[in-house]
Amino acid sequence: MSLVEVDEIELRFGGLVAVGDVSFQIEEKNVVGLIGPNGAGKTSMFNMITGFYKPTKGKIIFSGTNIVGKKPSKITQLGMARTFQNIRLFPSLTVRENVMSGMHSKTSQGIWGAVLRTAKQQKEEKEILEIANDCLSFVGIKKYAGRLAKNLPYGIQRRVEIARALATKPKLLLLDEPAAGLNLSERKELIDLILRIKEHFQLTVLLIEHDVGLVSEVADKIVVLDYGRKIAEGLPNEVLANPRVIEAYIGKDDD
Amino acid sequence: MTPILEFSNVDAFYGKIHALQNVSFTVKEGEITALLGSNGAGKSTILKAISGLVQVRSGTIRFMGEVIHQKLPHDIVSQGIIQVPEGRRIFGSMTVLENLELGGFTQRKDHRFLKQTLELIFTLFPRLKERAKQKAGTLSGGEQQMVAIGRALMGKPKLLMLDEPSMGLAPIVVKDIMKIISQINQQGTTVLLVEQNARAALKLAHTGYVVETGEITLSGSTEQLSQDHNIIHAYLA
Amino acid sequence: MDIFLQQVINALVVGTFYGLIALGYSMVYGIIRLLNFAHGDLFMLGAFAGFSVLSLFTGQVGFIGIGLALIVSVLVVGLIGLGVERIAYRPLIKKKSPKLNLLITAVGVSLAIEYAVMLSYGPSFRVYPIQLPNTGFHIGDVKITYIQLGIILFTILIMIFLQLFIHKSIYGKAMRSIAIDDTATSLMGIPVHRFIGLTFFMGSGLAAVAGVMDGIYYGQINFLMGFLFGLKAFTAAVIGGIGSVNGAMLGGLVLGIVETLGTVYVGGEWKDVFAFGILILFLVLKPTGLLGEAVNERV
Amino acid sequence: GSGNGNEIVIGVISPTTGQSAKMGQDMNNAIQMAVDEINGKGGVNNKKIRLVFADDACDPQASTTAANKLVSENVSAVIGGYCSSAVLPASGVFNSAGIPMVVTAANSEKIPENNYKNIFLLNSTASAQAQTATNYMISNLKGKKIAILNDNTAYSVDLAERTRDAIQKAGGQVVLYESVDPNASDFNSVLTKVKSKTPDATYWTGYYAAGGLLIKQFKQQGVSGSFGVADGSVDQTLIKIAGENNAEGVFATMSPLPQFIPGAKNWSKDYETKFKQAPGPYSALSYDGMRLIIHALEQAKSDDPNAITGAIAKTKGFATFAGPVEFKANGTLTKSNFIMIGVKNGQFEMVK
Amino acid sequence: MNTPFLKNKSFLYILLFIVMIAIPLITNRYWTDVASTAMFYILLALGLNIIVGYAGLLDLGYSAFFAVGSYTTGILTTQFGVSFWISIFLGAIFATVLGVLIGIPTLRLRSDYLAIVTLGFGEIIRLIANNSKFTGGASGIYGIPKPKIGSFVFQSNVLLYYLMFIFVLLAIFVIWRLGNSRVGRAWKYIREDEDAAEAMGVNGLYYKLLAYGLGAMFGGLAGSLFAVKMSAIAPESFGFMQSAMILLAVVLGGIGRISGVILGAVLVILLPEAMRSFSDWRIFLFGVLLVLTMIFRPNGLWPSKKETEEMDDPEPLKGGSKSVVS
Ligand SMILES: Nc1ncnc2c1ncn2[C@@H]1O[C@H](COP(=O)(O)OP(=O)(O)OP(=O)(O)O)[C@@H](O)[C@H]1O
Ligand SMILES: Nc1ncnc2c1ncn2[C@@H]1O[C@H](COP(=O)(O)OP(=O)(O)OP(=O)(O)O)[C@@H](O)[C@H]1O
Ligand SMILES: [Mg+2]
Ligand SMILES: [Mg+2]
Repeated sequence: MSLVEVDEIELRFGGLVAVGDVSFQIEEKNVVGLIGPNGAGKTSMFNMITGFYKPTKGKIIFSGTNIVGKKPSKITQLGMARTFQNIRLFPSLTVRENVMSGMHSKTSQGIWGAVLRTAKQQKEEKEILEIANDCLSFVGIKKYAGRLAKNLPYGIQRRVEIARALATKPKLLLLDEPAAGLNLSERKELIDLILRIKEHFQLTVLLIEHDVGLVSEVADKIVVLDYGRKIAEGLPNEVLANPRVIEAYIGKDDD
Repeated sequence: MTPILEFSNVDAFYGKIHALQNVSFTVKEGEITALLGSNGAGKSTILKAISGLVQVRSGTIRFMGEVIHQKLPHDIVSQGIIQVPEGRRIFGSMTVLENLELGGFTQRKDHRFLKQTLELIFTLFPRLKERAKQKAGTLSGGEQQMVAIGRALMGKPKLLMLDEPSMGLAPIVVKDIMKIISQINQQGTTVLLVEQNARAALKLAHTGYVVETGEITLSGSTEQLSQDHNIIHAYLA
Repeated sequence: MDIFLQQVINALVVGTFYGLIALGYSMVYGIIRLLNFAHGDLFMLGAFAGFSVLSLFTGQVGFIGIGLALIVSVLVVGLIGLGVERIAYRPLIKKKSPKLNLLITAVGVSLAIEYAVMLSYGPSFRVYPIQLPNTGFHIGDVKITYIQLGIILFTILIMIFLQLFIHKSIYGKAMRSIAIDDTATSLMGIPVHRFIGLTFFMGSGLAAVAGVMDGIYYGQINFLMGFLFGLKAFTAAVIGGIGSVNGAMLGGLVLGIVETLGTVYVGGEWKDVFAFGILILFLVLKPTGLLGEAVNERV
Repeated sequence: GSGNGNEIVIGVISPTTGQSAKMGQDMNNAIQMAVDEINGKGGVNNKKIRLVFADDACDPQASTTAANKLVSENVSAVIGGYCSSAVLPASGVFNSAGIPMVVTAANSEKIPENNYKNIFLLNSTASAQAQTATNYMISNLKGKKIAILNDNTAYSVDLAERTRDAIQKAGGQVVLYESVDPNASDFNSVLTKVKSKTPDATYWTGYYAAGGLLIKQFKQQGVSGSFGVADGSVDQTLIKIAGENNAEGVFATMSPLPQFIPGAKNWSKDYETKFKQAPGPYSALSYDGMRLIIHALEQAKSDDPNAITGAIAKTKGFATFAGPVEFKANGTLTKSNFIMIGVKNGQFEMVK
Repeated sequence: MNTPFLKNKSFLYILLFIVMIAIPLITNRYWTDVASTAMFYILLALGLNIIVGYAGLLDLGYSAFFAVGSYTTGILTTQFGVSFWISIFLGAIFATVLGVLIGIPTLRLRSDYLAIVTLGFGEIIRLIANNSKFTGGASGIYGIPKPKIGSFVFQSNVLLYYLMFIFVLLAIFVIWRLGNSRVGRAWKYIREDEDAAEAMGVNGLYYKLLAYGLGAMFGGLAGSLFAVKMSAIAPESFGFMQSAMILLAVVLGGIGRISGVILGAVLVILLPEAMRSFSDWRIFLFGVLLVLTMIFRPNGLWPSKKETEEMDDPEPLKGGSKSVVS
C-alpha cells in the first residue's frame, strides 16, 4: 500500500495555477525525487502536503486519511516532517533546543506536568533530551549542540533542520533542496546521510532537488513537474532520458 | 593585467569567531575570479568585507588603487562594486520591476543606461518580462535569483560579485546563468564568483582561490587548479 | 439632516488632523517598522514651536506670521525628529535590536519630549496668540468656515505631493525597500540611514504642520496634547492601511466620522471606545486596512 | 508625633507632575506663603513649621505612595489634595495612620462618605455647588431647558449628576446630559447636538482647558442660551482660550476667590509679588487651609495629630476669605461657601 | 536548558530572599509601601513576561487584565460582601477568560498589529470602567475591605506586603517551572519562527492562547491584590502608561529571564521614587534613562546567558574540516 496518495491536486494563486491536476503515489520506504524547473510548483506541492497551503482542489491521502484542510501541526503529529527551502530554524535558540522541538508532537506534558514535575514529565524530559542528542549525533553535528542556530554556517544549519525533522520520528520525511549550496564532498555525505536515514529509521522520503545526479543516486522513483503539471514519472534513468524532461529541465549538454 | 581589487592580509571577526585569518588575494581587471571552498569557509564573509557589510579588523582592501574598507556600503556600491548576495535578498513585497529599478539607484540620472539595461535583462531572462508586475516574493527560487542578478546589472557594476548564483536553480538555468555571467564578463565587467559548483566555476573562471576555514589554501589559474589532485579529489570527483 | 451634514463637516476637520499625523506615523512605520510613540509628541512640539514664533509678533498676526510659524515649526521639529532618530533609534537600528527594544525607546523618547516641554513651557495650557475670524459660507444650513476649508485644502495638497513622492519617485521606492531589507538596500548603493533620517524629517515636519494648524484652529495647547492624539492618528493609519498615503487620509476621515457619529448618537464618553473598537475590528477583519496592500508571505 | 523638638512637620500632598501640575503648584505656593508668614512671626507654639511636599500626580497609585511617604516622615497634619480620585486612597492611608488631613480642593461626595473622622474638606462638596448652580440657572436666568456637560472625571461627573438631579427637583428640564473627552480639542460634534436642543443654559462641570474650547466653539456655532462653568474652570486661562469676546457673559459657580473678598485684595497682590504670577483657583483655599491647621495647632497647644484632629473638628467661626467655617461630623463644611461670578470685560467679577 | 534554579547563584538568591523578608521590619512605612508596590509590579511583570518574553507576543494593553482583577475584587467585596479569597480566585478566572476571548480573534495577527490591538483593547477596558455604573464610573470603587482569614485581618501595610510576597514566590515557582518545560519551549519556538514551530507539530494558536491566558491570570491576581492594598481603585490606574510601565519592567531587567524581570520591576518602581527630589525633572530623566538603557544594555541589565561551545563531544565535522585540501 502506498503511504501517500496525491489525487488530482490543484493550487491557484488568483489567476496563476501553481499546481494543476497532479496525481502520484509514494510507496512506503521509498525515496521519491520531485524535480522540475524553477517555479514548476515543487515547493508548493510540499506546502500542500504539509498543510501550509490548502489546495484549491483534490485530495491528499496520508496513511489512509485525507489530510487536506488539516493544520501543519496536526499533520506533523500524524507522522510527517519537513525541511524548508529557505532554512527556517529557531535562530536565537541553541541547536539542541532546535532539535528538541522535533519531539514536541511525540510528547504530551502540559502545564500541570510542568509545574508539578510529575514522574511522567521527568521521564519525558529525559527522553526528549536523549532523542535530540541521538539525532544530533546521527547527522554528525553533536559538537554544535550548544551554539545558537543563527551563528552557524549554512551547511550545518541544513543538517540541524534534518536532525530536527528526524526528531519528530516521522514516517515521511520531506526534504526541500537539501543539497543547495553544498560542495562535492558535502554532497557525497548528504547522499550517504539520506541513505542511512532511510535504512536506520525505515522511513519514506520525498526529495526536491535540482542536483539531478544526486536524485538519481538516491531515488527509487522520480516525479517531474513543469508549469504545475506532471510531465513525467518513473525510474530515474528513464525519466532523465525523457526528451520532454531534457528540454524543459536539464538542457542539452553543449560542452 | 592590473588587479582591480586587492585584498591584503585581512582579518575579520563575528564576535569571537575568527572568520577570516590573514586572507590575501587579488582580482584582475576583466577576469572572472572564482572563490571555492566548503561550507562556512568564509567565502561570503570575504564578499561582505568587500561590500562593507563586515568590519575588517586588520589588513586593507583596495579597489582600483583606492582603500575602500573603511567606507560605507552605499559608497562602495557607488564605486561600482556590486554584490548579488547569498540567499538573493530580493524585496519580496515589491514588484519585479521595482526591484530592478532599485538596482539602478546609483545610475538614476542616466535614463538611457537604465532603459538599455532593462531591455538587456528582459532578453537574458524572458521569464522576468512576463512577471514584471508580480510581487517578487511570490516568485520561485530560480526566478528570484534572476531578479537578483538583473538588479545587480542595473547598477552598472565594474566588479560584479556573485555569491553562489547557481544555488537552487534547475540545471538548465544554471547553464544559462553561467553563460550569462560569461557574457557579462566579455562585455567588460570583472566578476568575482563564489561557487560550490566547482566544476562549473572552474570552467568559467580565469583564476581561482580555495578558502578553507578562514584562510586561502590554494590559488592559481583555473587550468592549474583543475589539474591539482587535491582539488579533483575534494571538489570535482 | 442639516445637523447630520454639519456633523460631517465637523468630522472632516477632525479627520484631517488625524490624517496629517497618521501620514507621518505611516511613513516612519513604513520604513523601519517602528510604532513611533513619540510621533504624537512631535505634533505637540510643532504646536509649541508655532506658539513661540507667533508670540514674537505684537498686535495682529497676518498670513505672513502664520506662514513663518509654519516654516519655522517644520524646520525645528523636523530637525528634532532627525535628532531623535540619530540619537535614540539609529544605534538600535544598526544593531538590529528586537522591535520591542525600539518600542521601549520610543516610549522613553515620548516621555522625554513631553517633560522637556513641560520644563520649558510649564505645565499649564498655553493660549495661541492669534484669533482667526469666524467667517465662512453656508451651504443650506450647513456652515463651513474659511479656516476649515483652508485646512482641508492644504492637507489635500500635501497628500498629493507625498503620494507622488513615495510611489513614483525612486526615493520613495528606496524608502519602501529599506523596510523590507535594509542590508540588501544598502547593496543597491542606497544610503540607508540618510533615507531613514529623511523620512523622520518629513514625518516630523508633517506633524509640525498639524501642530501649528491645531494651535491656530483650536487656540489652546499643552505638553500632553500629543499622546492620545498620536494614538488616534495611529489608529487612523491602520484603518487606512499602514504605509499608504491615501490610506492615512482616508483612515483619518473614517475615524473622524466614526467618532463624531458615536458622540452624537451614543455619547461622548464612548468616543474613544469607538475609535479603538473600530481599530480592533479592522485589524481582525481586514488587517491591511482599507487601502493597504496584502502581502502574501511564502513559506 | 512630629519632627525634632523645635519644628512642626506638615505634609503637603498635591499634583506637581502630570496634567494638573499647575494646580498643584498654585496650591503649594499659597501653603508656603502661609507658613512663611507664621514662621516669620516666630512660628506656632514656639516652633517653626517645616513643610514636606509629596507629589500625587493626580494618580491613585502615586498618591498612596506619597501618602505613606508623608506618614513615615512623621507629619503632624496634611494639607492639599486636588484630584478626588487621588485623595480617596490617600485619605485611607492618613485615616489608618491617624493623621488629620485638610483637603483644600478635591470635593467629591465620596470622600466624606467614607466617614473618616480625620479628613476635613475645606471646599464645599458637589451637592452644595450643584444647588448654587441650579438656583442661579432656574431663578436668575429663568432657564427651563438646561444642558449639562461633564468631562468624565470623578469630580466632574459627580457634580454633573447632582446638578441634573437638583434641576429636575427644582422643576427644570435637563435637555441634554453628556460627557466629553477632556483631552480632545474638537467639541463641535457635541455642541452641534447641544444646539439642536436650543437650551436656555449650558452648564460645564469640567476643567478650564476643555472649558475654554467649549465656550469658543459654543459661540462659533451660535448655540442658544448662556454658558456656565463650575469651579474647576474658573481660571483666567479659560477666558484666554475662549477669547475675550466669546467668554463675555459666561457665569460660574465658585468657591470664594480672594479678589472678590475685600479683605483678600491685598493678599492677592502679595501673592503676585512673591510668586510673579496670579493666584490659581485653589490658592486662596489652600492658604486658608494652612491657616486653619495653624489655628488648630494653636488651639491644641500641641502638634500631636490626634489633638490637631480634635481641634479642627471643634473649629468654630474660623475666619477665612470665604467667611467663617465649621465642620459637620463627616468633615464637610456646615455652610456652603459657593458664590456666583461672571465674566465681564475679560475678567471674572462678582455677579449682581 | 535545565539549569537548576538554586544552583549557581544560590547564595545570592538566599540573601535576596532574606532582604525581602526583612524590608518591612527594618524600614519605615514609606519604604514598605514602595516595596509592596514593587511586589505587585513583580507579579505583573512576571505575568507579562509569559506573554512577551516567552511567547514573543507584544502586549501593550496588559493593564486590562490587571483592571479585571481589581474590579472583580472591588465590586464583589464591597457590593456583594464576598470574601477576598473568593474574589481573587474569580478575578484570576475572569482575567483568564477575557485573555482567551480577546486572544482567539487577534492572536493570528502579525506581531506589531497585535501590539496595537492590545493597546486599543486596554483602552477600551479602561473606558468601560470609567463610563459604567457598576464599576463606580470615574471615581471608581472605594472602601475595599482588607483580606482576612477567620478573625485575622491583613490590616497593616506590613501584612499585605507579606501576602503579596507569598503570591510572588508562588508565581516565580510556577513560571520558572513552566519556562523550563515542553510548554515553555513551545512558546520559545513560536516566538522564534511560528511556521517552523507549526511544522514541528506545535499548535501555534493553542500555545499562544495558553500564554495569553496564563499571563492574564497573573495580571488578574495582581489586580486583586492591588485593590485591597489601595482600598480605593479608579480607572486612572489602568491606562496605557500603566501597561507601558509593566512592559518596561519586563524589558529593562532582561526579557525572558525571571531574575531579570524581577530586577526590572524593582527598578521601575525605585527609580521614580529615587528621583523624587528632582520633582519636575523626574519623568524627563526617566525617559532619557530608558533610551540610554536600550542603547547601551539592549538585552536588559541582567540578560539571560548566551550560547555555549559544547565540548563534551568533540566529534569532528567531516564536511567543514581542513583536512580535505592539504
Ligand atoms: N504565496 C504565493 N503567492 C503567489 N504565488 C505563489 C505563491 N507561492 C508560490 N507561488 C507561485 O507558484 C509557482 C510555483 O512556485 P514553487 O515555489 O512551488 O516553485 P518550485 O517548483 O519550488 O521552484 P524552485 O525550484 O525555484 O524553488 C511560482 O510561479 C510562484 O510564483
Ligand atoms: N552573523 C554571523 N555571526 C556569527 N558567525 C557567523 C556569522 N556569519 C557567518 N559566521 C561564521 O563565519 C564563518 C564563515 O562564514 P561564511 O558565511 O563566510 O562561510 P561561506 O564560506 O560563505 O559558507 P557557505 O558555503 O555555507 O555559504 C562560519 O563559521 C560561520 O559560522
Ligand atoms: Mg522550491
Ligand atoms: Mg556563503
